[in-house]
Amino acid sequence: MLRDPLLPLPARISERIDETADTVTFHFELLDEAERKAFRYLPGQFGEISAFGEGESTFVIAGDPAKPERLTVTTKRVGAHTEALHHLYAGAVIGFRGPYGKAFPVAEWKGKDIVIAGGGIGLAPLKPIICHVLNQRADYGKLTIVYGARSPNDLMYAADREIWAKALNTELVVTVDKGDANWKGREGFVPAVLRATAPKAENAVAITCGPPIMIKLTLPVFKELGFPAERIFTTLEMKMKCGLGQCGRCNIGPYYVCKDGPVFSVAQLQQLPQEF
Amino acid sequence: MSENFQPRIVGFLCNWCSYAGADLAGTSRLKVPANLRVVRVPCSGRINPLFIFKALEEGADGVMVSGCHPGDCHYISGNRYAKRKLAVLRRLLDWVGIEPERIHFTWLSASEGARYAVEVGEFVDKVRSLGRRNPMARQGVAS
Amino acid sequence: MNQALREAVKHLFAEGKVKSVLGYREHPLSKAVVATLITRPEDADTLIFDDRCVQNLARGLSRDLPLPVGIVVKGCDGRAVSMRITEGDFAREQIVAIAVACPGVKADGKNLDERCQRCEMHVSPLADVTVGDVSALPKPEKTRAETIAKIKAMTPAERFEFWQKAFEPCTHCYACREVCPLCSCTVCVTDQNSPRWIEQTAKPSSNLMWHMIRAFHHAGRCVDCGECQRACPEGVPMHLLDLCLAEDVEELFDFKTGIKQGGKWPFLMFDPQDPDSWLGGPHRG
Amino acid sequence: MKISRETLQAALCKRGPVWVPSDAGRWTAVQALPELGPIRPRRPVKDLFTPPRREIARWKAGAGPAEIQPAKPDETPGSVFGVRPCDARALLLLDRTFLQAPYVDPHYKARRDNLLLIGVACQPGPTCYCGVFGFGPDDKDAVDVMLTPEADGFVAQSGSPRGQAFLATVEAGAAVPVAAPRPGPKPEWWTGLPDPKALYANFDHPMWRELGTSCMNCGVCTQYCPTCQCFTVDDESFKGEIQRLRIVDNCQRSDFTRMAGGHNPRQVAASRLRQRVMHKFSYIPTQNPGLVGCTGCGRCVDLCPLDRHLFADVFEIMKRINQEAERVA
Repeated sequence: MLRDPLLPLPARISERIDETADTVTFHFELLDEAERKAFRYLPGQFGEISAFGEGESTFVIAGDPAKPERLTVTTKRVGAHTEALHHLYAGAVIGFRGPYGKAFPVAEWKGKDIVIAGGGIGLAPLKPIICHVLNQRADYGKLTIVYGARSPNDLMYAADREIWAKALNTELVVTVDKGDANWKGREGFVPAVLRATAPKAENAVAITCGPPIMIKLTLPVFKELGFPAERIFTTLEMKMKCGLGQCGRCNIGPYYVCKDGPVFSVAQLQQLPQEF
Repeated sequence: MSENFQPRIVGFLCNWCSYAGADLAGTSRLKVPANLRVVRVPCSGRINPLFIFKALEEGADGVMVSGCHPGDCHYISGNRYAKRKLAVLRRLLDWVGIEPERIHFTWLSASEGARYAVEVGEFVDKVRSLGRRNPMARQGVAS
Repeated sequence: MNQALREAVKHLFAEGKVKSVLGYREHPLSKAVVATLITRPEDADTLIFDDRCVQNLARGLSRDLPLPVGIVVKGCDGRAVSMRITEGDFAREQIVAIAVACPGVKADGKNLDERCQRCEMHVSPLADVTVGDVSALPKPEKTRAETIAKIKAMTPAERFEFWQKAFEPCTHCYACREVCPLCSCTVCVTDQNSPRWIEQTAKPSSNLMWHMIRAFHHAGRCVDCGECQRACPEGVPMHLLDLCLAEDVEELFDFKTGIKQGGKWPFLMFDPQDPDSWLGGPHRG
Repeated sequence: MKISRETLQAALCKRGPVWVPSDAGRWTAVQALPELGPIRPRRPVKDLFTPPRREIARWKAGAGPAEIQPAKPDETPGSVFGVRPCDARALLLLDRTFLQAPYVDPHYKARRDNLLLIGVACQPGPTCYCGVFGFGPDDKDAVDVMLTPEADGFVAQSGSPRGQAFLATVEAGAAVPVAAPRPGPKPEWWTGLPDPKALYANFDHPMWRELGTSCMNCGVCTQYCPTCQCFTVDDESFKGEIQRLRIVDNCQRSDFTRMAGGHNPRQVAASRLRQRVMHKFSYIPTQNPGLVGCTGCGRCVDLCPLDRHLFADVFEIMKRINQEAERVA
């Protein structure tokens, strides 16, 4: 029998990590063994998470694509549904359906340098790329990660960052807008720090994600550094309810972000109406 | 509706007078019917008519609202605004066919524990005497 | 009428009293009367007013329009504009009311609308310019009391039954809200989801909840333009409930919406003499 | 062939529930075929296939994951009597959304597979404009059987193999010559469909803003549109009973695209009106050559509280765009 594509699969939270005051990362596993074993996803794809009884919302899968049994989402508390999610702890059952959307074309990036600029919770969709590159280290050139947050308390993925900092041929630059008494790292906004880091654009791709204002200011820096629009990628956030291209709300012009995105190159975005 | 019918009542009590009055009734070991579930609000003026509609929709048979005596409001005049809102609310309920007697309003000070017990008792009896459940109460998720 | 209206509007533009005017025009293709915003005096020649001008344009007022904005108002529309000024949506000087003598409109193209049959306000109480002959306007054929008498006569159980049936076709499209000139909440209670006061889908409980809240929010604010009911694609008689409450508000607070400029909405004030009897006992029957 | 009302009624009732438009214009299951009004009913037939409130699953709060009960698609065979060509054509558009692999909606599919569409030719009203889209009031292309009312029954033609098979099972009346299809009505000002690419090229035209001032975004046009399919997914609960629902939604609501964080790409009224026009007359035709997101049923014209004629508006836009283009040339 046909399965209703809107029907969520039950999954159990295996670990909850409170990243910041309003951001929580959940690791979870699908309960059904066959489904769990068959599940695969690619960096940049997303899924719909349900806190049962409170509806659904869309999150990018922020885990390691090489370990698809362990799914991860990072959620920020902004509305009724995420509020409900944040009341859940390890052992609780949530709903999941996915993966949806087009992934980052990581296979096409083989042999290239990878430059990642992320801000705040915008690091979540970029994490699978980092995991993927580090898993297949020999396939890619230098990995540069510029990650910024508002304050030291707003930095996410502390454990992951420790691993990335020690990874081979990887440069991790962490910055905060404003440090505190204990902060010994860099201060400054992502675009400025990116400019100072100056990764080379030759044979490299750039990926950015973060708050709209950060993306807006980061794109010119990439341009300055010599990245053509075809080699700068970002992932868009739009309200989505189905993830299937049916509910009709996430379109930009004739394209649905859930089906034709959420990953777009800047060259593609330039062709679209500015309605996002 | 039988004599055993136990109406469900939601009470919105103001923090400064009425809730303290209810507390006094408790500490004085007065008998207060268990039909009342109390929600403490900062002021009777804070009671949005939505609260009362929602209580009725979720199955309350009656709603008791209580605030400080006129002139005693902690926020000077919140209870007087409440009076105007509730006056219209009672009439609205009447127009849509829900007995306005299901809404009981009373001024109650922190020292009136005994009167609190009496008022609650009388209100429960009155709701019981209406002879039917609140027609607005939902029956299930799809109703 | 049309000529006088156009002259009046051109005059307002010439004197610099308005930067834009909200009015009615006949759509050149569909021939239906639609709302229009004109910003150039020469476009005044597209403006019309006749018994097809059923919409209440007060809803279209917004501070994003080139201000001061002129608005063509019938009696009920003018009350709505007046109420919006009272509520502080606009400053008086941002609005220029172009009052037209309105003998009533015909939504079906043949008969006078029910709302117009009981109209006591054929000319807007808010009028900076008046167009048309105000001396020859009809007297009301019906009263509000007559309209709501049938509800009054029912027992509580009958009333409940009546409204359950009346609200049953409601699909929660909220067209009634969108056309109401006084539905001005930034986030409507129907769109709040934390908590969710009104469930999104149509069912007896959510239908009643929506229409009760709608009526309550309009108590003392409804100007009896009846647009909600006209807009309703399912013909739900929700305006009847507004009328019932308008009667109560007049009786309790001696307040008639949008007639007098200035003053306060009765829920934003109180009188220490407000009687306690408001809160006790059945008030009817 | 000719078919009497009684024969048809018996055959349809034998098949299962017969859905017909009620007096209030909603689709209800009945035992006897009603007299239909001259024109399309108020509610489009999509209600039967993609209902405004459709359960996805239900469960009890606190219950284990195994107790999530998916809703069962309704596979009861039956028929829909009184489908008008405009509504039937709209289903072809909905098929494109709900039957396209890999995400097939089993509920929609079950209804499509099991309900026989019995069309009845209509008498177009003053706001109908199906002729614009190349079909008429007795078009049989999207229904299984098309009936043309006669004094004592109907003249039936099959529109699909399924319809042909059904007609083969009923007692055949006299064979009668089939009249030529009637042309659909067109507004007198109509001169041709707007060019989807030209429309899209004028995404930022100031005209949209002007049009926005005379639209209140009430969304009635979308709710009654036979081709609109947008929905939202949400839960409703009462005392521990929870339903996961797919609920009708519409692009005219300001909430439609507003994200939990507050950002809303279609914040202003004009952008939502533009979305509706673009979706129907540009996006759908661009991606599916030959299709348009409108079937000319005219409900949006009839029901608009502001008496707008969306199609006339599109036309006016195109006229102005063309004039401007000429002036430049």
